[in-house]
Amino acid sequence: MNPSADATAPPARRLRGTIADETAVSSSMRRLDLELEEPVAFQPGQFCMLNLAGERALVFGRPFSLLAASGRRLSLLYKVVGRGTARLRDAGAGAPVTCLTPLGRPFPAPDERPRLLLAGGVGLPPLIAWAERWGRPRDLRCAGGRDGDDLPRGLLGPGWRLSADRPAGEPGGRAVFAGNVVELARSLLPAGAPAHVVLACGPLPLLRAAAGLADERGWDCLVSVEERMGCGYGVCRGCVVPRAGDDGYATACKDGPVFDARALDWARFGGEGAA
Amino acid sequence: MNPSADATAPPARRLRGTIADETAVSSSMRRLDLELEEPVAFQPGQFCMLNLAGERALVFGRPFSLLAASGRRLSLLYKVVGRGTARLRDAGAGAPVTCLTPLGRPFPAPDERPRLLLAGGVGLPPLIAWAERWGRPRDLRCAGGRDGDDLPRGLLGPGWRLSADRPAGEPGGRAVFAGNVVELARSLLPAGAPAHVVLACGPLPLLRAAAGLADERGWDCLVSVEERMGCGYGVCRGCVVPRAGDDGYATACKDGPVFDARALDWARFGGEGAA
Amino acid sequence: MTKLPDWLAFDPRGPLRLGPRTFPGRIWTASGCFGYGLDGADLGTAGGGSPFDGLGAVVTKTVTPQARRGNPPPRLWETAHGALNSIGLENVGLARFADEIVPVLEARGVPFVASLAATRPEEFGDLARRLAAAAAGAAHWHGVELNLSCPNVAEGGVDFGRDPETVERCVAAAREHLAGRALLAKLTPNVGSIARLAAAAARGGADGVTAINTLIGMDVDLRTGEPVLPRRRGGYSGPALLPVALARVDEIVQETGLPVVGVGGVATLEDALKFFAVGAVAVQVGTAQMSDPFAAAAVAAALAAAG
Amino acid sequence: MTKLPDWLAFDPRGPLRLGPRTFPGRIWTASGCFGYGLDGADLGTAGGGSPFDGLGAVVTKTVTPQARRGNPPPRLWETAHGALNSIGLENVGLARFADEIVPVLEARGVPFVASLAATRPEEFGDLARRLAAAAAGAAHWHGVELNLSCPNVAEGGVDFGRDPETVERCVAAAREHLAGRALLAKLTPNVGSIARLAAAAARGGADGVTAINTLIGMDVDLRTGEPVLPRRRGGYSGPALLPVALARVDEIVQETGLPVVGVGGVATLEDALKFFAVGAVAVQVGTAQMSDPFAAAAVAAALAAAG
Ligand SMILES: Cc1cc2nc3c(=O)[nH]c(=O)nc-3n(C[C@H](O)[C@H](O)[C@H](O)COP(=O)(O)OP(=O)(O)OC[C@H]3O[C@@H](n4cnc5c(N)ncnc54)[C@H](O)[C@@H]3O)c2cc1C
Ligand SMILES: Cc1cc2nc3c(=O)[nH]c(=O)nc-3n(C[C@H](O)[C@H](O)[C@H](O)COP(=O)(O)OP(=O)(O)OC[C@H]3O[C@@H](n4cnc5c(N)ncnc54)[C@H](O)[C@@H]3O)c2cc1C
Ligand SMILES: Cc1cc2nc3c(=O)[nH]c(=O)nc-3n(C[C@H](O)[C@H](O)[C@H](O)COP(=O)(O)O)c2cc1C
Ligand SMILES: Cc1cc2nc3c(=O)[nH]c(=O)nc-3n(C[C@H](O)[C@H](O)[C@H](O)COP(=O)(O)O)c2cc1C
Ligand code: FES
Ligand code: FES
Repeated sequence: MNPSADATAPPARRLRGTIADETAVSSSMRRLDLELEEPVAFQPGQFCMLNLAGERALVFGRPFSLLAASGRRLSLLYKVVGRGTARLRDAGAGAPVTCLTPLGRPFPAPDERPRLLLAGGVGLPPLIAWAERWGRPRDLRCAGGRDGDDLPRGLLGPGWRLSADRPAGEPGGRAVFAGNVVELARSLLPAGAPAHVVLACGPLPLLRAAAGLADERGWDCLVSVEERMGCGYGVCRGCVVPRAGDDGYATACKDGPVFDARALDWARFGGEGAA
Repeated sequence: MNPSADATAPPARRLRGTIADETAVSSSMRRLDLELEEPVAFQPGQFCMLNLAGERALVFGRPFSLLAASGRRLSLLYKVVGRGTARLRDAGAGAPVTCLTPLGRPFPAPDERPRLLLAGGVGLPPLIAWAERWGRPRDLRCAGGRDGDDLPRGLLGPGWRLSADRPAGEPGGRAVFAGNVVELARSLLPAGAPAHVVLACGPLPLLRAAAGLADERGWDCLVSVEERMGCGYGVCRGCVVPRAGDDGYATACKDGPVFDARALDWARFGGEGAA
Repeated sequence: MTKLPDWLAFDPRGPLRLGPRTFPGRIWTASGCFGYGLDGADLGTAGGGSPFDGLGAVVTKTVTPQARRGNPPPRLWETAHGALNSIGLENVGLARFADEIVPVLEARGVPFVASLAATRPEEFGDLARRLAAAAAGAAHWHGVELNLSCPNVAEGGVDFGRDPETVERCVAAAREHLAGRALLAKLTPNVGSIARLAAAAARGGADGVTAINTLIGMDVDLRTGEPVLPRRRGGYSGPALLPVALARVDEIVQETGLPVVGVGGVATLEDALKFFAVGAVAVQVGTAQMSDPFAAAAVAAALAAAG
Repeated sequence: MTKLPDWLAFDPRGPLRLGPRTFPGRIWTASGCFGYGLDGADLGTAGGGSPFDGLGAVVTKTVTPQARRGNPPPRLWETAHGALNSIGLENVGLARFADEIVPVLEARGVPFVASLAATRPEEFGDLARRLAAAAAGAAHWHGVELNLSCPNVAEGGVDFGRDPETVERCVAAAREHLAGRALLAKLTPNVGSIARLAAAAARGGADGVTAINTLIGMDVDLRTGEPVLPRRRGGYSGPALLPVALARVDEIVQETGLPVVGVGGVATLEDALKFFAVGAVAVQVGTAQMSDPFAAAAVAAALAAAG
C-alpha cells in the first residue's frame, strides 16, 4: 500500500510569516499558530520546515506535522524537547518565521476498509488532521500519552480512545486505558477482529509495535517516521530510514514521512529514536 | 600628569542585572539604564563591559563609559553603530545582562587649574559625569556633534557650549558653533588665554586635535581613548594603544582609557579609528 | 546592501570565465547541499520564482564510480553555530548520474558542475572519461569539481586529498578527458598549507580550486556520553566556518593567484562579498541552501539588484 | 546540571595526576586569555568569590626568550560566532616572567602552568632551563605548556608546529630541564593529522598534549574590502570552535591514548563534560574567560556542586 504520491496538495512554497499565537494544550504539548504570507493547503501527514527568521534563526529549520490550515493561518502541535523548540516557545507572538510547506507524502485518503489510527506524543497532529478530514465512525482512533495529562484533550473529540503508560487522575473525565496505545488497540481489536488499515504516527517503539500488530494480522500499515532533518525537501540525504529489500536508505522527508510499513527494514531501524 | 591610579572607586565586580529603561536622547544617542544586583559607584572616565546574558550574549562584552549611578541603577549613553549596539537596543526592558564595572583609570579630580572639557559623540558621558561631580564655573565645557540634533541637550546643562560640523536648525534654542569642538575651544580660548587642563573624550581625530592644541599651548592634556576590547580587565592585550617613549603598547582598558596625551605615540596612533 | 562596494576589483554581476567555459553567474550551490539539482524545482515563494533563478551553477552531489548507500543515521546534527554531517557520500553512482540525471539537467537548462570522487587517480580519469563520453553534447554541463576532501568515507577521503602529489595526479588524470570543460579541485581545510594543494592542482591542469570542504568536527550527546554521529567525527559546515573559509581562500589567492571558488558559511550577499574581497571568482552556498532552498537564488538576486 | 552523568569514566571533581604532578583541579584557564594570572585578582561578584576559585591551573600568557611588543591594533575582532585575534605573542619575555610574575603567583598560591614559545628546539631547552633555575622552589608551578602552534607570528608559529620531528625535538629539549614538572605540548588544529603531532610530543617526553590552539581565520571589513586584521589572517577561537576541538581531542585520544587537555569553545560545564566524554583529562577555558572573568571558576563551581 502506498502513501499518496499523487498528492493533491499544491507544491511547497517557502513562505514568510509571524507567530500569531502560542499556547499550552496539555501538560507537555503546545499549539503554535502561524500567520503566513499566503493561504496554505495540505494533506494530513504532510509537514513543514519551520525556522525563526533573523538573528534567532537556527542553522536548520525543524520539521513539524501540519495540524490545521485556514486561510493564511497554519497550526501545529509541538513539544519542547531541545534548543529549537525552546526557542520557538520563547520567541513570542509577532516573531518572524519562515516556513517551507507543505512537504512530504501524506497519509492516503481512506478506501472502504476501516482505519486504525495509532497516535502517540507528537505523532498526534497528522492523525488528528486525518480524522478531521476523512474520519468515519467505523475507524478506530487511539491516542496515547505518558500519564494522560499530556494528551491535548481539547483537540481529541469523543471519537478518540485514550491510553497512558502511567495514567494520572482523570482530569478530562474520560476513561484512560493503562498501557501503550498499541496495547489499547489490541484490547479493542482482539484476534479475529475485522481487518483494519493501520495509520501510525509517533515515536519509533510505537511504529514498531504498530507494524508488528499489522504484520501479525496481515493488515496493511502506514507509518509516519521521525528523523532529524536538514533540508526537508530531499537534497541533503540527512533524514534517511532503512529501506526494505536492499541495504539502502529512503529519505523521510521526500520518500516519506509516511511509508508502507513493509517498505522499511525494521531490523536496521533504530539508533537514537529507539531509546 | 597622571590619570587617577589611586582611584577611590571600589574594585570591579561582575554583576548581573536587567535592562530597566532604554530611550532615545538625541537623533543618534540613546540612554540605557540598568538595574544591577548591587549598588555601584564609579569615578568619571571609568567604564563597564556590558553584555546580554543567555542566548543573545555576544562573544565579547562591549565597553561603555559610565554616565551616572544611583543605588543599583547604572546609566550609559550609547549610539547604535553595529551588531552589538543594535542588539542592545532591540533587547527590550527586562532583558538580562551582565556588567563588569567599574573598570579603568578615571579622569582625575580637579586641582586649582581650570579645565577645558572637549567631548564628542559617544565621548560625552564621561565628561558629563565629570562636570556633574566636579565641574566649577571656571571650567570650559564644550560638546560637539555632527549636526547639533545629535547632541543630547537634555543632559547638557546651560554650562555647556555646543558645536556641530554642519549645524542644522536650532531645536534647542541654544547657539551652536559651526565647526568641530576643538575649533570651538580655540575660538573661546585664543592664543594667550589662561592655561587650562584639557580633558578630551571622543573619536581619535578629536583626541588628536585636542592633544595638538594642548601641545601648542604647553597645557596638560588627558585623553580617553577608544579601542576594540576583548576582556576589559587587562588579560587579553587586545585593546592596545601605542605608548610613547618605546615602540610598545599600553592597554586602553587597564592602563587607560584615560591617558596623559604625552604618554601616547600619536604618530603610530591610527588604524581603523582614524577614518 | 543596495549599492555594490566600490572596492570590488571586478563586477561580480557579470558572467564568469573559468578555463574554457563561461558560467552565467558567480553564485553557485555547493556539492551535497542541493542534491543533483533536480529537487526543489517545483518550490516557490509568495513572489513566485524558483530556487534556480540566477544561479551560476549547481554543483551536483558527489558521485563515485559505483553507487554508495552512505552511512547509517543519524547523519546530520545541528550544533550551536553550524552543522555536522556524516552522509558518507551516498550517491547513485556515475552510470545513473550520467544516464538519468544529466539529461534532465540539460533539458531544464540548469548550468551544472559535476562533482566526482574516487579513491585512486586512475579512477578519477575513468570517471571523467565516462562522463565526458555520456554527456559530450551537454551544453549546460560546464565542468567538473573533483572532491578530494570528503571527511566521511573510510577509504580515500580527506587523507587522500592532503597529499599534493596525489592531488596533482588525480587532477591530471581527469584533465585528459575534459577538454572544453572547466576543471576544479575541491580542497580540504584540514591541512597545514592549503596553498600547496592548490598549486599541485594547478600543476595537474586544474582551471581553479574550490575551497573549502568541511572541517573535521564532532559533538557528544550528554545523555549517553557518546558521539552523536555513529562514525564519531563528521564534517563541520555552516556559519561557524565563514572565517576559516575566508582565510583559506585568502591564503590560496595570496600565495598562488589561482582562481578560487569560495565556499563555507555563505548565507547572504554580504558574506559573498567578503569572498570576492579576498579574490574569489565565484561563491558557493552550502548549508544555508539546506535551510532555505532560495538562499543562493536570493544572494544572486541581491547581487543583481545591487546598483 | 545538578547531577554528574553516570557515563563518566572518572570523577572529574578530583585532582588530576599528570606526569609527576598533581593538579588541584581539572578546569583551567587557557594561555593568552587570562594574562599572567595576576589581573582579575581583585574582581568580585555579588556573591563574593574570586575568578581563581577552584581553578586547577592558570596557563599563563606565552612568553618568549625576549619580550615582544606584539602586532599593531586592531588585534581582536568579534565575528558572528567566535573571535579573531592577532595579538602576536606580546609578552614580557622570560626574564621578567621568571623574576616578577612567578614570585607573585607563588605568593598568591595560584596553581600555574607556564606557556613557552620559541623558534628553535634549542631555545625551548634554554627557556625551560632558565625557568627551572629561577623557579626551582615554586610549589605552585605545576608545569610547562609548549606553545607549538601560535598562528600570529611571522617566524616559527604554526608552520613550525606542524612538523612532527620538530615537535619531538622541541619537547625533548625542554623535557631535559623539567624534572618534577608536568610537560604539555600545545598543538595546532591547522594540520592533517593532529594525532601524529601528539605521538611525536610523547616521543619527546611530553606528559600529555593540549589541544587545540586557534584555527586560522579571517574577516573582511565591507566598508573597505580590506582584512580587519592588519596581518590579514589571525587565530579563530570561541564558541564556533567547540566541535573542531572535540574532534581533534577525540582523534588524539583514540589514536594515541595520551592524556589530553582539551581547549576550544568551552564556556559551560556541559561543554567541559563533552571533552571529558571523549577522554580529555582536563579542560581549559579561553575566549569565554575574556568575556567573563568568572567563566572558568563558574565551570569549576558547577562541577564541584554536581552530585
Ligand atoms: C516529519 C516530522 C514531523 C514532526 N512533527 C512534529 C510535530 O508535529 N510536533 C512536534 O513537537 N515534533 C514533531 N517532530 C519532531 C520535531 O521535529 C523535533 O522534536 C524537533 O526538531 C526538535 O528540535 P529541538 O531543537 O527542540 O531538539 P534537539 O535539541 O534537536 O533535540 C532534542 C531531542 O529531540 C530529538 N529529535 C530532534 N530532532 C528530531 C526529529 N526530527 N525527530 C525525532 N526526534 C528528534 C533528539 O534526538 C533529542 O532527543 C516531527 C519530526 C518529523 C521528522
Ligand atoms: C573605554 C570605552 C568607552 C566607550 N564608551 C562608549 C559610550 O559611552 N557610548 C558608546 O556608544 N560607545 C562607547 N564606546 C564605543 C563602543 O564600545 C562601541 O561603539 C561598541 O563596542 C560597538 O559595538 P557594536 O557591536 O555595535 O559595533 P561593531 O559591529 O563591533 O563595530 C561597528 C563600528 O564601531 C567601531 N567600534 C567597535 N568597537 C569599538 C570600540 N571599542 N571603540 C571604537 N570603535 C569601535 C567599529 O570600528 C565599527 O566602525 C566606548 C569604547 C571604549 C573603548
Ligand atoms: C549535508 C552535506 C553534504 C555534503 N556533501 C558534499 C559532497 O558530496 N561533496 C562535496 O564536495 N562537499 C560536500 N559537502 C560540503 C559542502 O559542499 C561545503 O563545502 C561545506 O559544507 C562548506 O560550505 P557551507 O558552510 O556553505 O555548507 C556537504 C556538506 C553538507 C552540509
Ligand atoms: C586573545 C587570545 C590570545 C591567545 N594567546 C595565546 C597564547 O599566548 N598562547 C597560546 O598557547 N594560546 C593562545 N591563545 C589560544 C587559546 O589559549 C586557546 O587555545 C584558543 O583560543 C581556543 O580556546 P577558546 O575557544 O576557549 O578560546 C589565545 C587566544 C586568544 C583568544
Ligand atoms: S532532510 Fe534533507 S533529504 Fe531529507
Ligand atoms: S581589552 Fe583585554 S587587555 Fe584590554
